[in-house]
Amino acid sequence: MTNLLWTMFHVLVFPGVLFCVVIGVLLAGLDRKLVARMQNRVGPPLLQPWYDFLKCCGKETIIPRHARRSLFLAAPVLGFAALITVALFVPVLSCSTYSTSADLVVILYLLTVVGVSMIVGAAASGSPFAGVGLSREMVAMISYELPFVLVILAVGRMAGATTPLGVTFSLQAIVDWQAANGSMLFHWSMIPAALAMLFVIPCEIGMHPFDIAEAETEICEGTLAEYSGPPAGLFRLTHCVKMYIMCALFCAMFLGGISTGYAALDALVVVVLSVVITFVTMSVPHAVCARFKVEQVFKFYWTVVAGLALISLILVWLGL
Amino acid sequence: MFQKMIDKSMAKSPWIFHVNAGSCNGCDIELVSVLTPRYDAERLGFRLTGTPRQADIVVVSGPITSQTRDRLVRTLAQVPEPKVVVSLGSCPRSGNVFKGSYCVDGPLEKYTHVDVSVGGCTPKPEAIVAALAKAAEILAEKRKEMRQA
Amino acid sequence: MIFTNYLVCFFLVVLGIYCMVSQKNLFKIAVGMGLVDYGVNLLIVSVGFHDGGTAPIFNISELTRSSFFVDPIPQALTLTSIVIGACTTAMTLCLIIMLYKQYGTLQSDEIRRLRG
Amino acid sequence: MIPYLTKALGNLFRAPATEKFPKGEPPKAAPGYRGRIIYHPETCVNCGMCMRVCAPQCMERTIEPLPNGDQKITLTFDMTSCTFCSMCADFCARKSIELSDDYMIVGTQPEDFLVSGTFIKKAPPPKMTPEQIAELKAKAEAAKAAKAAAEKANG
Amino acid sequence: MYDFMYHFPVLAIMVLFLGAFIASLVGRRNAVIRNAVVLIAMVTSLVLILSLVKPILLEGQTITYWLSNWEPVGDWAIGISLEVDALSLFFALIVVVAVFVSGVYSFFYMDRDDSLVNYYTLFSMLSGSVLGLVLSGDLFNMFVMIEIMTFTAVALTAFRNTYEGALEGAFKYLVVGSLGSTSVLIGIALIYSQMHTLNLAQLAAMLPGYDSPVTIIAFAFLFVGFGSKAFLFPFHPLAADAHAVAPASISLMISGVLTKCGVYGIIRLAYTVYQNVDVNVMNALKSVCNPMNANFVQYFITGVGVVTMFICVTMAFNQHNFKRLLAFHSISQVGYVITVIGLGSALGLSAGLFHAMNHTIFKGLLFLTAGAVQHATGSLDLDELGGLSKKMPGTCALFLIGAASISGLPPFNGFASKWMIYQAAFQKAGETGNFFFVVVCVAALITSVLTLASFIKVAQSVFFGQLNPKFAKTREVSLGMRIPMWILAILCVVTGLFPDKVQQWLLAPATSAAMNAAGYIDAAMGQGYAASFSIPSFQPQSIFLSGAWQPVMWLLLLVSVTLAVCIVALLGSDDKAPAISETNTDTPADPKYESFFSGEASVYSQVGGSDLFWGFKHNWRHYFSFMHNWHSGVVNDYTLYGAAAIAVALVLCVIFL
Repeated sequence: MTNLLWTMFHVLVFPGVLFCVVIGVLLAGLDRKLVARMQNRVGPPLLQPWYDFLKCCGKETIIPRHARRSLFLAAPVLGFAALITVALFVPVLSCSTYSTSADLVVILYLLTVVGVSMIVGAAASGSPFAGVGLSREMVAMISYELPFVLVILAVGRMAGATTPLGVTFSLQAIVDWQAANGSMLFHWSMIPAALAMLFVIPCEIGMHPFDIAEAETEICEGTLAEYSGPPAGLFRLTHCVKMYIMCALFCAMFLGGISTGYAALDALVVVVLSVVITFVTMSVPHAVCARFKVEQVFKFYWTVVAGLALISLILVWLGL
Repeated sequence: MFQKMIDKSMAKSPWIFHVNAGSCNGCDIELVSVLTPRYDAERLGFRLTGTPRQADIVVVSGPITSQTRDRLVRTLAQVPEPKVVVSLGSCPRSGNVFKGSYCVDGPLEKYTHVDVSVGGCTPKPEAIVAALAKAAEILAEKRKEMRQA
Repeated sequence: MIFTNYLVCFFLVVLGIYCMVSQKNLFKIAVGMGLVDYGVNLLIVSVGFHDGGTAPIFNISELTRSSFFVDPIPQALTLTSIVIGACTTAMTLCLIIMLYKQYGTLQSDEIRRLRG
Repeated sequence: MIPYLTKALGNLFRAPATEKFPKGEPPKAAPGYRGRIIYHPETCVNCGMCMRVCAPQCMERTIEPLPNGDQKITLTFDMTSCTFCSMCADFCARKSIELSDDYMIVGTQPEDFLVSGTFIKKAPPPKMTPEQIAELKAKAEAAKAAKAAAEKANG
Repeated sequence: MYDFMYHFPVLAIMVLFLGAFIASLVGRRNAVIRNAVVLIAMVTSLVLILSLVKPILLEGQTITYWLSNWEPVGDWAIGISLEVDALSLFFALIVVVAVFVSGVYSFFYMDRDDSLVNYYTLFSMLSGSVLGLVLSGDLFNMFVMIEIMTFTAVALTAFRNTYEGALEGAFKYLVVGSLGSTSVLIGIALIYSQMHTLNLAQLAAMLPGYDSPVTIIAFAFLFVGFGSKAFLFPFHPLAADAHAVAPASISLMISGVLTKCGVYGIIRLAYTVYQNVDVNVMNALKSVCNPMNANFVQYFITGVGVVTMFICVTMAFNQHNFKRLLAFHSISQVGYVITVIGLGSALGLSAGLFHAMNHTIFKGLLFLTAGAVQHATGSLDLDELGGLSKKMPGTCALFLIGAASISGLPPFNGFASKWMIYQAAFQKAGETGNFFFVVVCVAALITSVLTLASFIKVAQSVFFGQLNPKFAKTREVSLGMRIPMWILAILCVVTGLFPDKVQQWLLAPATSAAMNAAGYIDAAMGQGYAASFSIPSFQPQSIFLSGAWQPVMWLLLLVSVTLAVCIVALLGSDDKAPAISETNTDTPADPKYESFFSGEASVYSQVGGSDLFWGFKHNWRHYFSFMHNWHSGVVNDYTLYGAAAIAVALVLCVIFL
């Protein structure tokens, strides 16, 4: 009985819904504020994403005639649930609740489930704008998948070179390895992989320069064209929480070594680190460059970013 | 308690959907300039959305020409319930200099109840910000009425 | 092992494959398939012959003057393979007839609706 | 790419260039800004030039005859159909229309946009009846005769 | 108990052939009897094989059945034998289940066709021959079964000969298929010339130590022959043409079962008969004689697998026909299986077998949904279909389960086997330190994303979006068609949730049986036979994984998180707020529920088919146009590719082995 309670606690509070939502909302709010400040304007209050979510909850949900009711309403919940499950697996620096029950490949596929839930939601809404949005979301997914996979293999190989198997995908093993001999970022051969991962984060979340799927100016909010009320709010919340998850994943994979005494302080360190990562990877590109065209995103990721990741994979492979 | 938070947050994050019912683009430019650093409507939580489905405030600009009339009516119907209609500039309210022409189909009042309107042939951005702020309050009240009803 | 048999088999198979690849007329392709089949059947039969060989069921002790003969098993295999060759040719011809009825031509260049 | 980057990062440490408007009071408009119309009814003579010259016909005039022949004229300007071209102000001989620099023309009810003014226009003196004309004529001749006599007297 | 089971393998095969014979006799006049006969044949073979599971899979016995009792005389195999060990039973299970499901499906699917007698005769002959191939222990017997299988498959592909392109697809399949079978025959002839026996067990004993170029050439021929049956790289256009035109239940049989026979042939060839894939077997044999170079065989098989996998997925990307797209995907999944089998490690083989089983299940499900769509609407063109999920909700749900499991989304079985595949590929890379296997692992991951992309394209252009007015009056297919689909769907989910149970009961015995050549030989030829030929006895390799994956735990988390989210959502909206407004059909003209068209009245504008994924296709347009021309559709070209494949395989084998 106790571990059921403990599970509920984990799911609902610490690495689960409450923690992720709070940190996610703060990160998103901070991101919008920083972008505004970089454009020399005041920018919304810090809790703006929370107000957006609450306002969406207050609105009425319209289900269009061509939409499939059950799938239309289930898609956001499925996406959010899969995302929180990823949150449970990502170790917060040293301690993690369930990181033994899954590894990087599972996390990769759970993030695909989150993307697919948005795509299924768009398909179920039956609007042509959503159709175009869904095809762009898929192209974005294909484009960031190659570098993301190369980074995972590089990290797996680096952390697992000594294990009998020659490779490890389990995040716990990666974090322990970093605790033993210095976090991954300080090994020079891993720096291209870290850079590639920093590039992957905005495309995975769909932040401004790469948000070809929800380009409100081009295809009227793309995948969310038909969503109003609580489902739309939940999709936006998933968007914010995903920011936190990706930063936490980056910290776990590349900055795992640093760990203070106990969990609470670790969580704080992760939050600070993810603020820095958000600023570097999402706010600056958002303020500085315009939105990419669809095939530019694909070409950019499969040549530049994949090349970076490949360099570090080869370096790690040669045992450096 | 949660409902009160929602009502408060309605006023804090109203999203705008701009319908151009045949306007001469003077008011459209002014509306977009509201989001620039100088006037920065985003401080109050405003955000321009692409679809009426996610809109709270519908800003209509231009005399309702016969071509845009059906599209306007259809778009206004597609906005989810607690919605506020703002008429931008003098054209929607009265048709300005185009009043009485064969292709202008009368003031906006004929199609929906206009909550807030901004006078001025291209009103100043501050006027638009003031109007939007008032519209946000009306939105919160509408949500409260809807909840009580 | 008669070396000429293997040479003939080799040529038969190669010619058959060349015919299947180069000829545009469907009948000629069927002929090519037949050629390949005969080449292989000849190969299997000629595999059985060893000068001084015998069927695998006799062991050394019972060898008598009359027990020297060609290994019967490949011949059994060839029989089945000939039957199979016949069925293949029969089915090819049926398909060609119906294709002609439907497409009105025997050139394999025209019969290419499924592509890409 | 890089110049924007330096500009953006520089902005981070500068104060944002946003007005405090909804918090503070609205900034003043530029001098000579054509804003809301101010109507001085007392100088108006109801000549109708402004209505004739206004493109969007935003004026409305209602005239009520008073018992003593005067007219109570109210002139209302509809701000929502006015284009603020100030033609009416230029053509008004009496300078009774003036465009102020108040640009905050925001309202929810239609009345917020109506600027109106009423004045009473004296009726012209009543038309003279034939007897009054004859009487006046007689008075005029008498005055002329008296003046002729006076000239003769001091001749 | 043992001797009672002894006759089951041959009985299972004979029942199906007998069913074919009786059905053709009796079925001409009366349809019910014909269906009954076929059904009885299928059910009995299913029961027979299932009853064999306990002794063979769980207790690890091996049944060797010498036809007409020709026991080996003086340790020399004379007669034809059926040898059923865990590996062949594993494949037999897949075959029998697929046959049963597709048989039940075709009772309802083929109701609009005529001359069904021929259909059912050919169908049960096909299933009988496939079962025969999987259980047989004699090489020539396998060849005969391959021939019957090819004939019946060709005839069934051309069954609906009025269908546009059916005859053409069947003809191409026959011509190039016969080329493949001939290369198997040549291989058998060459082996017989050296070994003078065709019994698999005896060959397995004598071949590894035998050092002569002829057996190497025979290996090349046999590999290409079985590869052509599994539609590997140069033979894949055949499958695309055959599937696109065959009835759905037959395309299930072809893609689910025929390809598995090709895979079974390759596994038997590489693991048991030649034993040249396993590196430690090679080292063990090194002391005795110079065995084949196992590394090359691994690279060769894995290379063919990767090329097949990648080309077929990209070819599937801009297809217009639903079934043709599924065909290309089924070959790319077979490419996955072959890639992992070529690795030679125990984990690799068990991942391959697991994926083979999963592939039959979810590919069968997808083909049956394609059949249902064709049965209901009559067209399979992705560009004109659309919005069918309103009219056919059951089929749409089934399609989603199938698509989710083929693209490897976590709760389904596709993910479990793909996860093992990545583990095996990268573990092999880690062990040998060779970068080639990293490329293999990356290619596998990218192919999985491309599979996901093309199935989202199919979902959007067939089931979601707006309904084409042309198909306005489509109705859901009959329940009889949906029950087999539901069986497959439930199998999909079950194997996805309990992969460790599947691994323990099905995969471990099958893998150890495949690797345990010595056991295979001793079962057939008597104890000690393998030792006499110094075949290394089998040390079971332990399978340990470099990551962790407990699906049940994951599912528990997902359920609890969904509960949490629902609580939050319910908190938000109370009853008075208009929670969800239903589309009331009484006011059809109410624009509120029209989808947003930037104001326009919503006319029919379906976004689907070829106008999806513009960004990706634009970047790869040169590659796609080259591939489009390369698949020219002319019979001669395909035969040329086949012949070229044989030539390349020969040259490579002779150089490296």
